[in-house]
Amino acid sequence: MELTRRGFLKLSGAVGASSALGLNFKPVNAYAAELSKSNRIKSSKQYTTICAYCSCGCGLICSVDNLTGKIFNIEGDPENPINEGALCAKGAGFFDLTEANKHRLTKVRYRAPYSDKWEEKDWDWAFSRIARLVKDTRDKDFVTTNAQGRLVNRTESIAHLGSSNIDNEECWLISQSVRAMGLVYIDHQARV
Amino acid sequence: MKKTEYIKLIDTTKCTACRGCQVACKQWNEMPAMRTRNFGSYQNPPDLQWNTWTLIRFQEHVDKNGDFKWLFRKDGCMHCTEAACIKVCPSGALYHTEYGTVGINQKLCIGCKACISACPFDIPRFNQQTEKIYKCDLCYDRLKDGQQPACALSCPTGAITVGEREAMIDKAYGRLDQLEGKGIVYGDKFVGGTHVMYILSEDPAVYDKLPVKPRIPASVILWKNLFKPFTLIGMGAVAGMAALHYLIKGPHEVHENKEGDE
Amino acid sequence: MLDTNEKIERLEKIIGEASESHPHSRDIIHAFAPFLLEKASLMGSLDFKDHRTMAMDELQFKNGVPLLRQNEFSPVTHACELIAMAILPPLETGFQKLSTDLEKLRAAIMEKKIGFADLLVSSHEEAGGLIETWALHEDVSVEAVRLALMMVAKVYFEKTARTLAPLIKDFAWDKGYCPICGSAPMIAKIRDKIGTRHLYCSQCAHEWVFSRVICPSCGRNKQSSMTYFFVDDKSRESAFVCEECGRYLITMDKVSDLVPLDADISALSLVHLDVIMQGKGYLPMAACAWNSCS
Amino acid sequence: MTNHYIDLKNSDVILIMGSNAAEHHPLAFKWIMRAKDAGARVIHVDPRYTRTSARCDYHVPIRSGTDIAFLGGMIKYIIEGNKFFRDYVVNYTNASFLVNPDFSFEDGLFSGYDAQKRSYNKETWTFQKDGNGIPLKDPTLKHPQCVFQLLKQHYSRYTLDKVSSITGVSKENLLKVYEEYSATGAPDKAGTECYALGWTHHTSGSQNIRTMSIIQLLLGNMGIAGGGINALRGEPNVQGSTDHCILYGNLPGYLKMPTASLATLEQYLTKNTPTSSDPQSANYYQNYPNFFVSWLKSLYGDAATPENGFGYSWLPKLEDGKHYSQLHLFDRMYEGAIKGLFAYGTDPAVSSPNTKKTRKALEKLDWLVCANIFDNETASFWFGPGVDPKQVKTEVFLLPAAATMEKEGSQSNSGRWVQWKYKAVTPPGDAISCGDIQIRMMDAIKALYAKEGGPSAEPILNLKWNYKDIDGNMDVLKVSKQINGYWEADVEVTENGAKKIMNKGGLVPTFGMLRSDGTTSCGNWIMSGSFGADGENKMARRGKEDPTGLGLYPNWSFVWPVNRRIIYNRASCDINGKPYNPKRNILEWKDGKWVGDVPDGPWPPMADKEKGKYPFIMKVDGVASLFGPAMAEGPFPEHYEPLEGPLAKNPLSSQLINPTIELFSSDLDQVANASDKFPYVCTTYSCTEHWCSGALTRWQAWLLEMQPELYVEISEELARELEIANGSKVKVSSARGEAACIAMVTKRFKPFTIEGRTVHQVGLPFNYGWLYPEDGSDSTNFLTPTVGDANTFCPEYKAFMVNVTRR
Amino acid sequence: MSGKILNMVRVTDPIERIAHWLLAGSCLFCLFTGLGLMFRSWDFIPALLGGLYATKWMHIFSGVVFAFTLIYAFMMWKKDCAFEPDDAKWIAQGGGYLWKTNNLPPVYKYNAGQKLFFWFVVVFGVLIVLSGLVIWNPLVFPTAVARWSYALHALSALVIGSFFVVHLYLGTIGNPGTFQAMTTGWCSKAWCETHCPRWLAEREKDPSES
Repeated sequence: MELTRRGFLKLSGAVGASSALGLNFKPVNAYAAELSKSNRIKSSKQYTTICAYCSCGCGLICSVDNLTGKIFNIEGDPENPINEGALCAKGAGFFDLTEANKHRLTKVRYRAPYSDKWEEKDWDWAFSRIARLVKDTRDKDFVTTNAQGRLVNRTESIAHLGSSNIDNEECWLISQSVRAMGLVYIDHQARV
Repeated sequence: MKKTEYIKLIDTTKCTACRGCQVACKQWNEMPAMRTRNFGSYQNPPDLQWNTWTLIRFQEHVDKNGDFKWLFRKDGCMHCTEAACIKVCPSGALYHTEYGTVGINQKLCIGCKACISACPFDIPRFNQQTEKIYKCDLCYDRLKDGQQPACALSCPTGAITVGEREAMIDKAYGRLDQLEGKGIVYGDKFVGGTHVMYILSEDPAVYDKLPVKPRIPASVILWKNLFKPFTLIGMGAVAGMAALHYLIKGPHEVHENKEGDE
Repeated sequence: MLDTNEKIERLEKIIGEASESHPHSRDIIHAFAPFLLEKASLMGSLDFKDHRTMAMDELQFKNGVPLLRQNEFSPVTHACELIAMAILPPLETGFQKLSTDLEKLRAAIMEKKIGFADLLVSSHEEAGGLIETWALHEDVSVEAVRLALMMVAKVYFEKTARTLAPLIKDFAWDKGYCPICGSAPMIAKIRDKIGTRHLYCSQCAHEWVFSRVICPSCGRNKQSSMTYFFVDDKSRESAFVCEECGRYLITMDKVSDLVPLDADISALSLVHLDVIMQGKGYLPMAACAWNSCS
Repeated sequence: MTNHYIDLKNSDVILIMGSNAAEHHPLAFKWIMRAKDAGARVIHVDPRYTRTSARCDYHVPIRSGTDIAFLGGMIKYIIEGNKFFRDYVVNYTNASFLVNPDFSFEDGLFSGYDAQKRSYNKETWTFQKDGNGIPLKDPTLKHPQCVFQLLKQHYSRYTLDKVSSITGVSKENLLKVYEEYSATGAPDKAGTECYALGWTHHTSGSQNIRTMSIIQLLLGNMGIAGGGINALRGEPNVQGSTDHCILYGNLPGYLKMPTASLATLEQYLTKNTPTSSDPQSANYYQNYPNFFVSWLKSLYGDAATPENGFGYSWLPKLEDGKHYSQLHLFDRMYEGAIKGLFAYGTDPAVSSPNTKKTRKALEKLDWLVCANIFDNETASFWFGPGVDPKQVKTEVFLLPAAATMEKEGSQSNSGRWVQWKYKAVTPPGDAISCGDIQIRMMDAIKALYAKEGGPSAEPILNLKWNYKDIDGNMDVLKVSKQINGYWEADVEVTENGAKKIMNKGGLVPTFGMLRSDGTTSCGNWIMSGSFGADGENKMARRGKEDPTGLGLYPNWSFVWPVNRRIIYNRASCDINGKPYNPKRNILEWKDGKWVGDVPDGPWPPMADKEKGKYPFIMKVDGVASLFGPAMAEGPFPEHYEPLEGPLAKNPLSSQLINPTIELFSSDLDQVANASDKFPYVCTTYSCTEHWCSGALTRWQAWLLEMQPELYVEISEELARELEIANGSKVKVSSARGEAACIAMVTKRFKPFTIEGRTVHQVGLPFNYGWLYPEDGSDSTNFLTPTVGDANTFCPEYKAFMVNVTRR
Repeated sequence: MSGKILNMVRVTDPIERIAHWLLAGSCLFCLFTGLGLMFRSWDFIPALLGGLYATKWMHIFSGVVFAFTLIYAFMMWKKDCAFEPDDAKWIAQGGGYLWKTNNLPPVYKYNAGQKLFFWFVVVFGVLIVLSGLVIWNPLVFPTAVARWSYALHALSALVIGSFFVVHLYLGTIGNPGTFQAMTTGWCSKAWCETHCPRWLAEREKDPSES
């Protein structure tokens, strides 16, 4: 891309040194200094993503404040040929799906048998407990051969309702792992 | 200092009532949502409220040759040039902005509610707690920052567009040709021309809560153009006559008991 | 379309509003204002054709070769003189400090002692040398010559770009440098309803659409290494920065079509962002008179 | 979709039937409006006048569940009016094939029906073949036994009067739609159909779509720009989740799930690899073994060796003829046979049919693992209305998941565009992505089995599961590349003449190179090619070039298969490769190669007798099926009444309901067909402001404010009859349950005249649940029956019988 | 309390005076704040009273006071202000204020002008109170009613305002010796002869009456 460096006339020296052209940079420097001092200069990053409502696949651009790490604006991705930057009512309200919506789940919740309230747990406890339940249930009801004596290796007492609201990679991981566990009752809302 | 006048054109023939504008308006102005009930229509909230400045009105209509039409109209302040609300507002809370729209300065509003009955379109709404009037101000703060109003920005079908006055009027009449004359432009023929204009697919009389010939109510004209000046003139004149009477006729003296005089 | 004096009128309005809303840059704006108004009128009055650059080679253009680079470029000399004569007086009013030098320069050009045209052609280094000799020869300051030269080049290329723009109207261009003169962008605007990014060329003021998630300077597209700095409640004052190549581009975000806009005036009124960005160690994508003058 | 969203702008006539595009696919509707602005006609056929109808040219009301009758009438109109595209039909469909003489159809049943098993024995549904297995054809389409004549004869019974009497559509409206849509039979005209759940939510849902396919084939609309059949699907990644197959009956890439009778890999492969002796039929599925073995290699990695049949024996085998869909799942759960349930990003307690049965079934679970971004009625079923937590033994885990903008990955829209998403922010609090959840859970399970062993532990231990990055989180690129496929060994490949060595660990550039000897592994063959050999992630491409100008955008993201934007696009050209419609030229055979969209295979057009191939390369005979024996209920779609309909007798035959649907018989599966206790036809749908079960949108105050609670839309005539005032409280009840809601009296529903008598239709949205808003309404699916489509078990939400009473 | 101190006559008792001043005071204050509300240019009024919002509420409160006192005053003075046939003659001659007349009909307690003033204030008072109530919360009433009550309110203010000026003039400098009727309550006998001869005559005949 060297082609573009050849600006016709390169003036050396940084902005602000106003001596040569006689430009008065004093108020500009003052304003710049004041802006940075009262840290009114924010910085953000922009990421492209895809809407999670209907299957049109409209492109979105999320602006994330570097300081707080939170999304502060979501708009249509102007280059996405499907929506060309426009969004529908739900898409425009996509911001309400981020953590700005106080109803978002943030803690692992657990309900003990016959209990009438949620308890908060941590991930490790949850995964070890779930693994235990899966193993016990699978081992107890595992069907190695069917009535005609054929090898079937089925786990009929565990079912998986996956989701068409998660990414392809996640769907594939679910599909592979439930097949490995021998599940046959596998479905999700694509059918519903 | 007069800047370019803007007009918001609402093309109801393109509107699919997705109500993105209702959400965008509340999002930008940070207006809370209320717990509404379903009262037998898609239209919700049921009417403009102090926290709902724009509202899609749903209307089921059978036209003259029996075809069913489902009409959607985005209701909200029409930003009249001759604004009845500005005329009656005692505190100057309602005023004409440099873009020709009707701005509202909440601080000045004393909650006298005179504008509510004066408005030919019945737009301003009152909030009991804050005792203030609320209505669409065509995103005056966004216009000052050179941005489009939030509803125009959010409209996916391009039914809501904002632009410079003459250009938008031409665009509106241009759109009529596209509709082979089946559309009607509403908004430039009364109250000095409104800064919110419609392209309607049916006759204005059909749309509910849309006046066919809106104008400043006669009561307001009588009140503000006649009685208001005459209060001063009247009292002034009478005071003047009294003074004259005093100077010419002098006080009406009491006559010392001349019997039979009276 | 607006005719020339309507355009000048609109430019005056923009200048007025800009100096009102950006008081800190008022002096800088007023320094360039007379020149910019003269440029606007020149756009209407100037009429010169450089037949060699009329034709456009589609294949080269598709491979990213800008119009003026496709074949040998030689400026129309009499046009340069004409431009110089027209823009030096407003520059004198704008830049008091250099007005004497500029007057001498104008005299020198009248007597054909200085030929701007050949300078536009010379490469980078030669240009530097030529300017020194002229400056010495006419004993004027180097900055004055440079400023005059830049402004002449600016007017010349803007007019060329206007005449050539129809040629490339319906061809896709996805490069970060100008499709007409190949220079880097001076300022960018992101529109509000459909958030496309429009880049303005620093040399010929041509405007073209470019992706928001690719760096115009180095072409990389790693979204996590591109940052937008902005003043907290002023979305129109922001700057796009590519951490990989260390370049920044002043950007006006969420600009609607409601308010007419002039790229030069906007760049001048946002020069405080140049100060901030260069303070953070980034380099501008394009060197302009006001952001890298010494 | 065969085409994609942007392609809608290229159509001349768009039939929106079985969809409410303006409300549920606004951006698709934008493209439909672009077509309308360019002069296209847009027709909306729907039981109810909706916001879509408001913007279409006209609306045709139709009774729910009678789409096949409506379309059957159009087939009759097209054939008898000679409006079909003869050249296309003869060359590109099996219209000319001669059918087995024993095949027959009378009084609603095809030959080979077994009433006990409620299924067909399909031997008679075959073609007559010559000596070396090539189907006999009569290109003149005159032979009485050719598919075309059988089709004509089959739909001759769908007269205007009969169709009008079944569907409730007036004869003028029928003729108006038939006339306008069949005009797209002309070569230079393109007609397309947009459907959604309105068509799939029926007992004969698949056949609805089959009927439209027949129409599109007769009119030559398949494979052309602005044509095809476009499913506007509801979920963001529904296409991706079905491609990667979280489905009981398929493996990633729509490979068939092994059944008990196929004990060995060879038996499985011979059964599932179609063979065709017609040299001109590409019969692409002959490469089935390459795809299946490569998938096994991706599942078990090095443990899958030729010796152990690549781990085929470890795979679970379905019981032959038995099904495991969501309907069967909850049926078994209700019987107490299912102890544990995973429910990721879904809310069956609202969206599954027959909610009372579903929620009772949930109470029988030992444990339930949910992963969601918001709490919903499924995770909190144990304190739902009428449930005493103290009686419910289920152990419930509600895991906080990351939303779409909090994780990197790819998502496929229903136009098969697989677009890459970047991670904008980290998820809030402890939330992690579903992928991380699955990885860390499977690690824990693998660890337990490694420690304690257990029945058939090999598949779990041998599962290839190395998809973590250095700090233990899911590395999405590793997963994506494994889906694309690797070379498992150094392999020599001849590529257009040149020999090349593909070294181990490299990325497979396209599924054409997959092999069945275990030297390649590929998680999903249709996604192979999503990465270039140089590792370039084609899903993340953002190229804006559109050389054809028809909105194909070949360099934007990746489209499976092999970036082909319009499926069966070879059918857009005549047999010599010249496009039928030069104005919309997506593909052309020019000097020895295809130019335009990625063609359906490199072979020359069909006219070239030795190297040329028929256009429909995935079909075993290479041509599209007017006669489709693969369907469970018959090669030609036949109108059957819904499971629970208003009529006691099917006007077209004595076969009232779809003979091959599976009937569920638990105590909560009552059905009340043509009963006067439930006299009104009812349908369910969503609304713009909410999305599916509302589990995401009910938590958003501004959306909830616009659609706060459940309502039933009833016609003014019915309201007058039942003295129900607009906005008043009413109760809608069916044989299975009831839903309290608000009456919305409207002109948008009109009573139908069915078989001479007035039948009213009502409709409710299904976006509400008891959890939030607290004083809101509950699930509509208390009303819907547990019955599904014969082929896909997609539940019949759209046609059942209810009663409406004041509350 | 004898009625004959130094040739003076008690014309008003304290209740009357209190009622009068309450009525007049509230009416005046209403007028004052009303004008402050009506004319934005008169911003000294809200400035004086602590803002327009405060002015509004003051206007409302004084309005309420005015309403009640008006009723009381009406009950009190309606008998004396009932029109008599002679009043027409009195009016015809302009009550002797405009030109010299000599056959004015003898006035009982209040002359026709005062009666007119009374009835105008009562009628327009009622109107202004009613329209004031509507204006206070217009949302309760149909739009037409709300709109016209503003106009009616302004009209009544105009009328009451004008009559007030006349009353002020005639009650003070226009008729010397009158003002104390409403301050001390005593007027000179001569005053009574001029202004209310018949009432005076009647009083002298029957001093028991207070």
